[in-house]
Amino acid sequence: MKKLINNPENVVEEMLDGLTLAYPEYLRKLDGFHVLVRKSSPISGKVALVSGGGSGHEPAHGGYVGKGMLDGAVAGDVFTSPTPDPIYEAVKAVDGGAGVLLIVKNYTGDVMNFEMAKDMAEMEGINIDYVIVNDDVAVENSTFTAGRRGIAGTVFVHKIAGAKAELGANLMEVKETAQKVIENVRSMGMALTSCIVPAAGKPNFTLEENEMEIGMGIHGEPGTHKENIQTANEVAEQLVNKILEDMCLNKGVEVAVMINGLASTPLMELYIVNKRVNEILTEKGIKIYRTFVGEFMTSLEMAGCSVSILKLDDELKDLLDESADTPAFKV
Amino acid sequence: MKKLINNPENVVEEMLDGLTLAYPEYLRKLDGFHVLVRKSSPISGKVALVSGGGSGHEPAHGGYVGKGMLDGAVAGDVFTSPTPDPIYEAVKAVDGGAGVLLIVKNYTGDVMNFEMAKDMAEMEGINIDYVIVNDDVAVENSTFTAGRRGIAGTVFVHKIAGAKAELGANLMEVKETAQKVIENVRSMGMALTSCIVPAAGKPNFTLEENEMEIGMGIHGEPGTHKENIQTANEVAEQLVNKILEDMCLNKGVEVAVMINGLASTPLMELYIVNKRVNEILTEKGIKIYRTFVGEFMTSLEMAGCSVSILKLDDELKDLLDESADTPAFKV
Amino acid sequence: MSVRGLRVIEIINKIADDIEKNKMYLTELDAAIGDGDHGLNMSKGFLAVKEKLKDDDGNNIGDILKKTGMALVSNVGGASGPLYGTAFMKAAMVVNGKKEIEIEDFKQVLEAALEGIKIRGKAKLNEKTIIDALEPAVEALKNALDNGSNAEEALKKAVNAAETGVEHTKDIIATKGRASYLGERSIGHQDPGAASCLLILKTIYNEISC
Amino acid sequence: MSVRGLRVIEIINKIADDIEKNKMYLTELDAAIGDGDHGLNMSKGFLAVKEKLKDDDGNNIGDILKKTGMALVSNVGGASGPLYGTAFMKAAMVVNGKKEIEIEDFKQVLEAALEGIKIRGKAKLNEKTIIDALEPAVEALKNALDNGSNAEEALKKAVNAAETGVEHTKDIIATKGRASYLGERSIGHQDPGAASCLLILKTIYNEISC
Ligand SMILES: Nc1ncnc2c1ncn2[C@@H]1O[C@H](COP(=O)(O)OP(=O)(O)O)[C@@H](O)[C@H]1O
Ligand SMILES: Nc1ncnc2c1ncn2[C@@H]1O[C@H](COP(=O)(O)OP(=O)(O)O)[C@@H](O)[C@H]1O
Ligand SMILES: [Mg+2]
Ligand SMILES: [Mg+2]
Ligand SMILES: [Mg+2]
Ligand SMILES: [Mg+2]
Repeated sequence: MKKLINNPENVVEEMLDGLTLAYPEYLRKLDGFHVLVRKSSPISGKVALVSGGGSGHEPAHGGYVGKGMLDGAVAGDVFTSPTPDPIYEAVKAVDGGAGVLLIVKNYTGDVMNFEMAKDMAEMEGINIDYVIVNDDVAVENSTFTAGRRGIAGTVFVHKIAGAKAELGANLMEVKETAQKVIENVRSMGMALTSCIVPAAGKPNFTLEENEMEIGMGIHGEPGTHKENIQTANEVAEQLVNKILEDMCLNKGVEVAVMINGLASTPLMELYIVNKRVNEILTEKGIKIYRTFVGEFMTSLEMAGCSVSILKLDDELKDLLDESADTPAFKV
Repeated sequence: MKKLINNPENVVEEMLDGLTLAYPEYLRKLDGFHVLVRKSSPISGKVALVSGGGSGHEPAHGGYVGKGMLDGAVAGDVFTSPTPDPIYEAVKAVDGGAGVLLIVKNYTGDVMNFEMAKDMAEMEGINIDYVIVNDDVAVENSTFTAGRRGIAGTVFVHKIAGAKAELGANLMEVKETAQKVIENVRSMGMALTSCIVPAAGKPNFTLEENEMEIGMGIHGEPGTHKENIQTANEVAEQLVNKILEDMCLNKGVEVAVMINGLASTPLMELYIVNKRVNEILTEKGIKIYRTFVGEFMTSLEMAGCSVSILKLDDELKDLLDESADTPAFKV
Repeated sequence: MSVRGLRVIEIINKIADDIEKNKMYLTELDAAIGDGDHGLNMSKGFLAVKEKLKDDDGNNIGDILKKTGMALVSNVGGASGPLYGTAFMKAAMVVNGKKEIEIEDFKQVLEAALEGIKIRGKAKLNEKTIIDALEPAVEALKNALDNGSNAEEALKKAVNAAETGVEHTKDIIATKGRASYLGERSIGHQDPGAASCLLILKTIYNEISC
Repeated sequence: MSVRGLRVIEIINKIADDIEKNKMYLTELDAAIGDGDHGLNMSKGFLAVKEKLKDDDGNNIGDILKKTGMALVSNVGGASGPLYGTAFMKAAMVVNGKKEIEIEDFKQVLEAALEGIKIRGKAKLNEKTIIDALEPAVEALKNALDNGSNAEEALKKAVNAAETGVEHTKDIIATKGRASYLGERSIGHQDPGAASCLLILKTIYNEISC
């Protein structure tokens, strides 16, 4: 395990400190909790957005705290949902009277811990609601299972619901917008290498030099299957096709595209993947309104990428274009 | 070699296409050349900035083309300086009559090729000048050698000289500002792993599981020496101390800090490094005016980081705060 | 049997020790079909539990279980934190105010715990979760008591049933929790949560029977 | 000797082939103290040279060398592109308009090439560069010719001197180019540019002497 860390037990604390020290104009950390909130929180009269989850996905979620996106981000241990207490503290710190929307990625742990925090906040009389992001098409959707995971598409939820809240919408409206994004965003990922949770010290799955993992999660969970490694074009095709199987995109429809690096894959490769993704969609008559290439929702030092496609309407386009000013995402 | 590419020979071409397709509102590619220019180039009356170098450092330099930074970026093959021809083409495409400043990283190849391009442009009557960035303190400065390399500190030159040009300064003024940044910026890097040039197919140097390389370049060049791996704090101390040995920073002086990831090192670890860098500088009474943590000047898929420190005065502070709007750098 | 509050604390401490001993084992089970942290999560949680119970006077077993549950909820995170946390907090309600409990109380404790996990996890039998160890154990315990077994015998049967349940998790597809993302690929692997549940039941049996 | 234009093209093509054969070797030398691309760079450049000379009628040797130099400058990038490119372009000037050249012309060609590299690279002897092969070769060639050697003998001596020069690069610290960043660590390694220069001289000797 070759990492630039000091002690596996302190990575989350030190990372949050380092992030806060880098961007004090955006963020502050709640004393005693792994929670980052906007420097100016609470913002009176604005619906506040809180997200979070396990750490190891940086810049998610602390990097998205700022104008036009999140009000608070709760960091669990690496790849482990935070407990209800810090979520509850985050909610109290950012609530400016207009209520709080929790944006939760669909993992059993996250859902249960955020639900418990929501119950606690409700008992305090805070107007609070939540949405669950489940954009990962690698996992078959079924009412009999835990359902799909939330992955990089979550960043679109932060961006667009964040813009809606910034414009003064009420909690119900912000939730509806978030829900609309969730219904219209799909993602699919692949990995070239595994990653090592600092406290564990060894990788959760391993890949041979000629193997790649398809549909793996962003928590070191193994994916749906292994395959021989392919070219960037073949990978792009496989990811996009899996998304399009699940999503009805007619000719002329407009979409936003996110090519997300899992950490070790350089931008050069993400740009190459984007070229093919762009071609495939364009060939199908799908219009690409906006593209984001970078590292938005990573998985420690994993190599690989995910593709997210968000189907847009006029409202979503406008909200996507609204300014956002956070450490890791600016529009 | 596990990479998301199609063909080692086409990586630069495909990457530039993918980048242009992602950000058509910022960029266009010159037909037949590995050159990206601002969509609106040439901008009449504005001094134009052109930078470039070998590829493999993404988002440098194409990602910095846009308002408030570069007008043109020339991409050589991976880790190889571009030839004079595309540089010359870039210059012609962006010159809006107010002249062109070349921002060159101090590598023998880059310097010679940019110089030849400058000669070509001068013969065409273009008002052109250049600056050479040499921020890497790993390499001892000496009139007897090729001198120091240019690494991540170059991004500060793009940002600040770009702002100066955007504000309407003339070529001499822009050059002077660029020169001021160069004189006041120092960087130092380290690597945890090597990287593989796609066309070569194997790494240039190797590191054992317990080794790190200090002072390596961003082209897979081996560094000044190997050491046993250390904690993030020790690495931060070593890098900062090496910089401070070379730079006179009195109590109360203000600086900008860049914690640059070489590609595989996740943001989590960069934030942890920043925490210690911030502490060291603060302990010495040095004021941190602004911090940038991210991947600004990478080295293919290398793991590791560099620290850059830029000593600021009022002019540099103002120019640093000016808005920049490029695919990879926004202020 | 009749177990007093301070003894309950002792048993919980013993559970914590056994979890600690099996930390890597549980983590490896989770690595195969989850994210490889179940042992770490449980160990962290029970360490906090120990700390929280350190100065408890043992006068209210409901309080002991509530503290245990709250320590788990507040320190574990992930799926197992709220699940085991809820289990202990629900169990706490049925023995609130009691200074000592009998096997009948324990039966109700276990029933309440199961109920809590099912509600919190929105899960049922055969989904490859904790429930696949706990529900058979509860059933076996009830049956044994109904059929006149003594506490030790009944607990033994509960442990055996849990053991069979854990084995059974190897044969089924996970439809809840992280392992469900694997679909068919989850077959052949034991569920880590079921395994930790069996571990807890075993410790309780060992403590009671010796 | 007297070498005509079409033969010059043949020799340059042969140089290209030898560079191609030694691509990995040169690259490995560069990997040790540079960025591991010298062979790739040279191969790419000479492939372009071959293409550019394909339809040349051989009537002007100056033109042949100019095309060679320009193809190198325009296709190699890195340090070696402008250096070798300038060398050929400078050499072109001294034989401009010539249909065939003698060993005396070749001496001037080599002198001009050396001059070009020194100016372009702002470098001199003992900096662990191409110059450490080329300058001794030029000196040896001049001496041999002054002392009455014939073309073949003189070329042989030039190659030998270049060979010694390349060996000597192992003992010195690089102070120009990428290898200079290594300081002391560059000692013990051959300079890749000097090695490619020797390769070119060897090919010329082999072509002339057989
Ligand atoms: N919905 C659920 N209901 C009951 N138990 C569940 C549920 N989801 C997960 N579990 C249990 O939790 C265990 C995983 O716990 P743990 O690894 O600590 O959490 P996480 O999955 O968040 O990493 C699984 O092995 C399973 O037994
Ligand atoms: N300033 C210089 N003058 C002369 N030769 C040089 C100079 N700098 C570098 N070289 C030569 O160039 C060679 C490296 O070429 P190459 O690897 O193709 O370029 P790069 O260093 O840009 O990757 C060195 O081995 C050295 O012989
Ligand atoms: Mg977990
Ligand atoms: Mg090179
Ligand atoms: Mg787990
Ligand atoms: Mg080289």
